[in-house]
Formats: sequence, C-alpha cells, structure tokens
Amino acid sequence: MTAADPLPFTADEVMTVAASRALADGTACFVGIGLPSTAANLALRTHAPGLWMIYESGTLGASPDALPLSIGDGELAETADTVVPVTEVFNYWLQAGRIDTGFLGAAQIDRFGNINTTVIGDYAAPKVRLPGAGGAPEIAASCGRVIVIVRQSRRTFVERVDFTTSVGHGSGPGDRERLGLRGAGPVQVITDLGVLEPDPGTRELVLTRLHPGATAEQARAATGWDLAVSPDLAATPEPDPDELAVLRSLTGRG
Amino acid sequence: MTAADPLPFTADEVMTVAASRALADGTACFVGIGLPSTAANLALRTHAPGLWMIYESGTLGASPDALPLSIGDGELAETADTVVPVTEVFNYWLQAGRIDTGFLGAAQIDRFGNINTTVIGDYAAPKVRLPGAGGAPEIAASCGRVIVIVRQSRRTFVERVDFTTSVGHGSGPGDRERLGLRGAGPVQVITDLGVLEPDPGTRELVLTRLHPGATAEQARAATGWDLAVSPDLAATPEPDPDELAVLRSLTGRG
Amino acid sequence: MILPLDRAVRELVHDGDTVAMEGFTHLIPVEAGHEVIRQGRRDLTLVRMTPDIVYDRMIGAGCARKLVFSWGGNPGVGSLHRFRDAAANGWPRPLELEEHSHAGMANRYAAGAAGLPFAVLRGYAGTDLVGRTATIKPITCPFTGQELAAVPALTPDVAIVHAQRADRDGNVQMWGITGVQKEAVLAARRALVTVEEVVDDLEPVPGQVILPSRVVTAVSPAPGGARPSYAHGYYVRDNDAYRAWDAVSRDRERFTAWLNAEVLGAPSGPDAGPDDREEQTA
Amino acid sequence: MILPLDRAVRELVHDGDTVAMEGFTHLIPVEAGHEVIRQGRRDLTLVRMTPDIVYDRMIGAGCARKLVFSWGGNPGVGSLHRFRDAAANGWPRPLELEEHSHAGMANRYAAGAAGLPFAVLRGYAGTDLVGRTATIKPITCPFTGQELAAVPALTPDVAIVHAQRADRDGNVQMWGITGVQKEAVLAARRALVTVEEVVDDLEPVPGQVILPSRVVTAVSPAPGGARPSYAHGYYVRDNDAYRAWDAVSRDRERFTAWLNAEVLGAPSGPDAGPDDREEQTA
Repeated sequence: MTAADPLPFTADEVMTVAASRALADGTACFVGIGLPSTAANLALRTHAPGLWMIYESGTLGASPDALPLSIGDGELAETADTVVPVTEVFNYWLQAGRIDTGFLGAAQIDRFGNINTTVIGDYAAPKVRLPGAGGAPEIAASCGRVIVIVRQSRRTFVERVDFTTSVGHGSGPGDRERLGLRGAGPVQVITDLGVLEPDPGTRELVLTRLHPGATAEQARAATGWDLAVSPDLAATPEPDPDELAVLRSLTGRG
Repeated sequence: MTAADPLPFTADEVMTVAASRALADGTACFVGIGLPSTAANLALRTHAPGLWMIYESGTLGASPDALPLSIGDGELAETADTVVPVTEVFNYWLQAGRIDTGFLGAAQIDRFGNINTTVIGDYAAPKVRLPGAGGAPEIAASCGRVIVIVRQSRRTFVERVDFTTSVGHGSGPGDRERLGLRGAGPVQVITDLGVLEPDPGTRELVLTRLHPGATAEQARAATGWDLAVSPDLAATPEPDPDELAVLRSLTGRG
Repeated sequence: MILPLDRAVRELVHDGDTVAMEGFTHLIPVEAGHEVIRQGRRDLTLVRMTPDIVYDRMIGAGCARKLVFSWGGNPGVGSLHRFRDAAANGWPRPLELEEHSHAGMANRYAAGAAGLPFAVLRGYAGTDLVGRTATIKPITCPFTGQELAAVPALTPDVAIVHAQRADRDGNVQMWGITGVQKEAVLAARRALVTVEEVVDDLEPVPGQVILPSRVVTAVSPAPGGARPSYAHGYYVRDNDAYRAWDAVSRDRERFTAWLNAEVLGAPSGPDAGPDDREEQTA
Repeated sequence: MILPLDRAVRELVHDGDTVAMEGFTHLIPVEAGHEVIRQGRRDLTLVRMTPDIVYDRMIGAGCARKLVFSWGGNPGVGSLHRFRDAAANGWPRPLELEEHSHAGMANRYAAGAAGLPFAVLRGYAGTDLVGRTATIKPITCPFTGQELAAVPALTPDVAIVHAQRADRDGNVQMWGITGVQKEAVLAARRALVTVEEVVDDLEPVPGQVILPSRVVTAVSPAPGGARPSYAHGYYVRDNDAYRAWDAVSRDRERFTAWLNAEVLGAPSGPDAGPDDREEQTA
C-alpha cells in the first residue's frame, strides 16, 4: 500500500485478519502453511476458540502454542485431538466432505477463481516451475467452501490461468456441478487490497470489499481482467487492537 | 475311528497335529477359530516358534497364552506385535498376498476342493442356513496356500457343493488362473481319517495319506465321490508325546 | 451430546432405518441393541459383519426386515438360531439377506467413510455370492485391464458402537481390537456411541482410536454395555454366556421368555444416567 | 536384517530403481538419501509426495531420471531450486516429471500396499493434471454411474523411511506424524528403515505405527538420520537449516561445493554402526 499516512498495520496484517474473521467458531478448517495457518491460529485465539484445524499431515484438531513453519511440525501432533495417516486425512475427512473451509494460495488466479500453482508459461518449457498441486485440487473440490489468500497484482490475477491446478468456478455457472465438485468453491478471494467474491449469477470474481487505505482503482489496476466492482462495495473494518496484538505475538512482530 | 484296539489319541487330535505339522516355522498364517487356531497354537509351541499368526480381528503376530474362544479375544490384542483395523487385515495383509497359509473349515467340500459354508440345499429355501462367507472367499483366493480341516463324511465330502462360498480348484486345471486367484488354493485337506491333496494334473482331491488306524476303504466310504487313492499312499506318523502333551494342555484335555 | 441411552436411541434410531452396530468380537454394543428392542423399533435394515448374539436377539424380537452381513454365527459356539429361524422360516417375520464376505463388508464401510460410491477389491471371483448378491459387480482396471470386484459404499442412517471412554465434549476413545468401528461411524449419517465411562480427559493409550466429537451425534454412558462381549481394560468376554445363548435361542418359547425377563422386563438403561456412572479404571 | 546404512543401500538400491522415500515433514530419511548420493546411484525414479530438500539434493547430485510427486517445495521457505533447475534446464540432467495431487499419491501408495492395480478417488476433475499426467484416468461407478478418477498403484522397487526405533528382530516403531510411511513400505518390493536407535523392546507408545519385521528388508541405525527434519521424541525440526538451504541450493556452484563438503566428503554412515549407537531417550 502506498497511503501517504502510514496505517498502524500492514497490508498482510489486514489480509490475515480478514481471513481470520471469515472462520466461524466450531467449524472445521483445512489449513495450509503460511498466511492461512496464521489466519486460522489467529481465529482460534480470538473469536473462534472452537475452530477445528486439520493439517494435511494428519493432525486433526491441532492447537499449536506457536505458529508452525511446516504443515507437519511436532507441535501439531502433540496438541492434536488425534493424528491419522495421510490417506485418512484425504479420504475420510476431506473427500468425505467433512471440512467446512479450505484455504488456498495461488501463483495465478483467474476471473473465475481457478488457481494455478503448477507452472507459469508452457507446461513443457515453463517460465517458472512452481511446487505443483499438493492437496489443493481436492481441497478446491471437496471443502464446503474455499477462501483464497493471495496478494493482488496483474501477474497473479490473470484473465486465464496458464495451468488449472485447482478448479474454482471453471468457465462459469454450472461447471462445478458438471464436474461433480461438491463444495461451493472459492467464496472469497482475500487480497492485500480487498476481497473479491464470485457474482452469484456469472460466477465471475467481483470486488466486494476494500481494505483500509486501498481504492477500487488500485484493485482494478492490480487485476489482469476488467475487474467489476460491486455496487455494494463495502469497507473492511480495521483490525482491532486485540486482533493485532494476538497476530503480532504469533508472527513475532511487535 | 472304530479300531478294535483304542489308540492313545483321538481322531481330532491326529487331525490337529497333522495340521500343525503343515505349518513351517517363520511363515505367516491366517488363523480361524476352532481346530485351525488349535493347530497353529500347537505349532507355535512345538516346531514353529516363529510362526506368525494373524487373526482376522486385526491382531498381527499374536501369541496367546491360552487358546482363544473367539477370533477377537483380548488376549490376542495383548500379545500381538500390533493390532490394525479390519480393513488393513484384509487389504494390506491378505489381499496383498502376505499370508503364506490360510486355514478353512467346510460344511461341504467337493472333489475340486471348493467349499460351502453358506447354505445346504437351495439358496432361497435352504435345508440348513450356515453362517456364510466371513473371511473365507478371500482367504481361499489370496493366501499362498490353503489347508482345509474338516471331518470326513459323505454329507460333507460331496460331488459338487450346493453353494460355492470359497473357490478351491474350480472345475479343474486353469480355473484359478482364469479367475485371477493368486494363491495356490487348497493343497491339503486334513480330515479325521487322512489327508487329501489335489492331483497335480487334474486338480481332483486324492487320498495321499492315512492317519493311524484309518483305512482307505473308510476314507472312500466317507466320500461322496469316487475317491482316488494315491499309489504312493503314506501313513501319518503318530503324534509324538510332546505334541500330545502340548495339545492337551491347550484344549484342557488331560 | 451426552444423552441417556433411552433418549439417544429414541432420537437417533427410527423405524425403517438402516442401522450398523459394529464391534469385532470386542466392544459389541449389546446394551444399545437391547434398548432398540425395548423401544420396539421395526423394519430395520441391520448391517453388521458378524451378527453375533446382539443381532440374534434383535432379529428374534422382530426388529429387522433385512440383514446385511458376512458371517452369521455364534463365535466359537455354533449357529445363531434366531437368525436361522428368521432366514429359513420367517419367524417372527421374514428376513431378507444381503450377504458379502468380510473383505467386502470392510471395504464397503471404508468407501462410505471416504465419501466414495463404491470400493474395489480382489474378491468373490468364482464364488456363488456373485450371482446371489446384487451388490457385487465386476470392474475393470483402466490401466492393466484386470477384472476386480466392486461393491457399493455402506452409508447407514445410524451407526452404533461401544467404546471404553468419552470426554465431556463427546470425543470418544477406544483401544484393543477396534475392528471397523471408525469406518462404520464415519460412513453413517448419525452415530451413537455407548461408553463405559465419561471422563474429564482422555489420557492417551497405545493403540487407541479417537472418534472426534464432530462425527459423534450422541454419547451414552452404558457401563458394562458390551457384555457378554468385552471391553478391553474393563472386563473380559463372558464365554459362558455365549455358550448358554445356544440353548436359550434354540427354542422360540424359551427365547421369548428370556427376552421378556431379561430385556423387556428390565428398566430402560439402568446404568445409563451420567450420575449413576461408576468410576472404573482402565 | 540389521545392517550398516552403507551396506543396506548397496544391497537394496540399484541404478534404475524406483525409489520411494517418505516422511511427511517428520522423519524424512535424509541420511539415507545422502548415502544414495555417496554411492553414486543413477537413473532412479524418485517417488515422494513432498520432494523436500532430500530429493533436491539427490536431484542436484544427478541420481534421478524421473520424479513422481505432488508438491515440490521447501516447506515454509519457498522453492526447491535443484528441482526447478533440473525440471526447467535439465541440470545436471533432464528430469522427467509425473505429477499428481497429494490425495492421488496417498491413494496410489494405498493401492500398492493393498495389492490392487489401481485406486479410485474424487479428484482431479476439471484440472489440467488430467491432460498432462497419463496415470490419471476416468472410471465409472458400476452402481451409481458417477465418474471418478482412477490412479495406478505405486509399487516401488524399494521404499526408504526413517523411524524412531527398531527392536533387534527388525520390528519398527514410529509415532507422531506417520504420513504414508506404512503404505510406502507395504507397497514396495524391498524396504529399508533407518532408525534413531535399536532397542531390546519396543515399549508401546500412543499413536505408534508398527512395521512388522517381515515387511522390512533391512534396518539401519542412523541416529539423527532425519535431520534437518525431525524425529518426534528425539530432536526438533531445524527450521534454520531449511531456510539456509534456499541460498545454498540457488546456485549450481555453491550447491556443488556444499555437496562435496557435506555429503561426498563425509564418511559413509558415520553413526551407522550398531556399536556406535548412542542411547537416547524418547
């Protein structure tokens, strides 16, 4: 962000707080490492003490004291309700539709919320070789809903992803149903500028919320397609002091 | 048995000892309750201290102090190397071909070693409703080899089983291969009179061994088809005193 | 979440339901079965790998319309006479049978738990079960061309299992031989777990299986609720009771008298109130 | 059964083999990977859900011809630069990729462990993996007509995992996050397990997974053998080493120097002799 008057929090902090607030108490959340894990751990320590975190390593109901660096830290196993084999995480929990919310990141995301974490450029001769699919395709398919957390830029927000690693809303209405994907797909894309949500009719991502200090013009400029702005564009409430304090104690930033 | 001079052991004891001797040390054995369990526990305590017993309840490497009444006694879990879910017993151990020997009983067995434990008579209106399949069809399919333990009578040894619960040698040579059954099937049928083995060419069960005191005529009379007798008909060595002592300590018969 | 057994059965088990009560020799939910009998449930489709005496009693009491199973005997003793009488003679009412092998049943539960419509196994090939059981079909491996067996997922309306302990949040802990209980609970729409005791904290135990409270609809205290089967760490299997069942169940009149005296005459869930719970050590 | 690591790798891992080294963040068999590098194995097909730094090193050292994987990153840090360099630039040699999702890989191991030619999952639908990965095919449920994904079983020539303990008979015990190690070992033709220590008796531990000795070809003592990943109860994850790897691995020359100094220059299995084993408490 480039606001003249520096805000008392960073854009990443707003993103994380916004993601945290999207997690209702008592729900089950499939947590990936990085911002999603930070957001889930923040939610657990603020408004959602009953949030049930699953890490794909097999820890069910983990509540680590510190923020894990990997999805398989020992702390996760020690604090979990139970640790199960990886086959069970994916088959008995994710595939069976027991997870309310999945978080995904993206190297590219397109106007229909499809996600690329595989390659930039041509698959056979990529410009950038990315880590690949991991748990994402099935998280995108089977979680009750998906929240994407990704910083907004023209390089990332593209008209069409180079490679569909994880299906969002495909090419529009009805595609998820046709593919047999049982979750609702991406319901929020939380960026450092605001929040995009799929239009209920067209399934195209629309800017519905702006974070403090950000403008719709910034968001449109950071998007590789002609980003629609909701007529009901809302403002993200500022992170409250308690959220910031907990977040900073988690990330070690005072 | 009807020998004039009573032998110092019963026909069931000879059967059990013969079955026990068929279990090589260090092999893995899928154990059902009753005579098979007695035989395996006898082997473990005599010539095969490294016999690895699997009970279908999930106990791998059990070595119970006493003979269990069921396949899921607590003693089995307490003495096992590990206890696994029933799905793993059948998928990761039996189906994967890790079991050398499976034991089966039979309400009916036919000349090709096919086994019925489902119904006597017509399926829809059975003369006798039997317990059913249990683990038997897949034991018969996937164990390295199968040993059948069953008392010999015309009612049990029939030309053709009323219901094929577990496949032996089908209708003869090549049938197991055609069906994709990977184990060798029944290699010995141990009865109270002797031992039947499949002819290597025809796969028909042939009398190859007689227990002490029994005659080939008795065996033929107790068989519902024209039982062939091996030209190399052998005699089962008598149970030795140690085997009998251990067996009787297991079964509580002095 | 923690409910007396009579209330839990009333709320979770309805006439016409498909009910899976599991426990492989160990932790058989016998007391819950008795409560289903006491509440007079009818037209149930009973699912269980090894029907055992609990289903023999429920079938004899007329609760069942259909049995989905793989081995219907009295383990180590002999036949289940009420099951045989219903299957062969329709007493007290006809019993439809859908029979599988253990491997097939276990994989059907696993498919249900995994949200798949079917499971694949090497099984049934060459047996007469293929022709008799409509829920066995061939399937071809798209990579090797091998033919295997497919069986449909089991997705019971309600699963009922017994466990050693639960905590006050309804997390369940069982250990020893745990059979297909996890899969049965995960495959079902609702799950009732009877437990030996409710405790403050589930001290970890080697070999434990934990059922998180979010997959458990209700926990009901039922100390001794697995008798005459056993609860590892609590009490042993009453083999004499299994042997004695043979004579009781052979005869319709004797069975009926037993049922009236021991189940229908018994108060509903005598030990089922949380306040009646005895402290027992594992 | 219990062999020094250098001998175990020599006997179990051959040029051209398909090798699966598993461990999900926890218990990664890093020291075994270094030994494979030291012995100069070539043309390996490396299989692993999360290649991690152990495969980054093996790929950079030129051991691999092909990688079968689902997520190739440095967890919590960023990219695997040797993997990227091989995949994009063919350095030090071209690397063929076969990529799946985690769910697909886990199910492929499970199918291998179960002796099935393939596994079925709800996965991949609508993704470009379907077109790029030949080992994903559609399959139709014979009961419901639903279309699902089929993936072929993984049956590696050898699986290598790290565990906390083994007894002198070669029974292996691991606990904490146990990932897909059991499935990888059961799916493979041969299995090598490096362990923190060899003990007389495997005292049961909650959450333990036991690999019976009959499915383990060789056990090699390798205390610290999972570093910089961790061994629950023995040592913690060295997050700094993961972060430091980023800089080391970015540059071919720096990587080569590191490899020469830290792996090729190191004696073969310094702690690998049974007699060198330190007693450590869990």
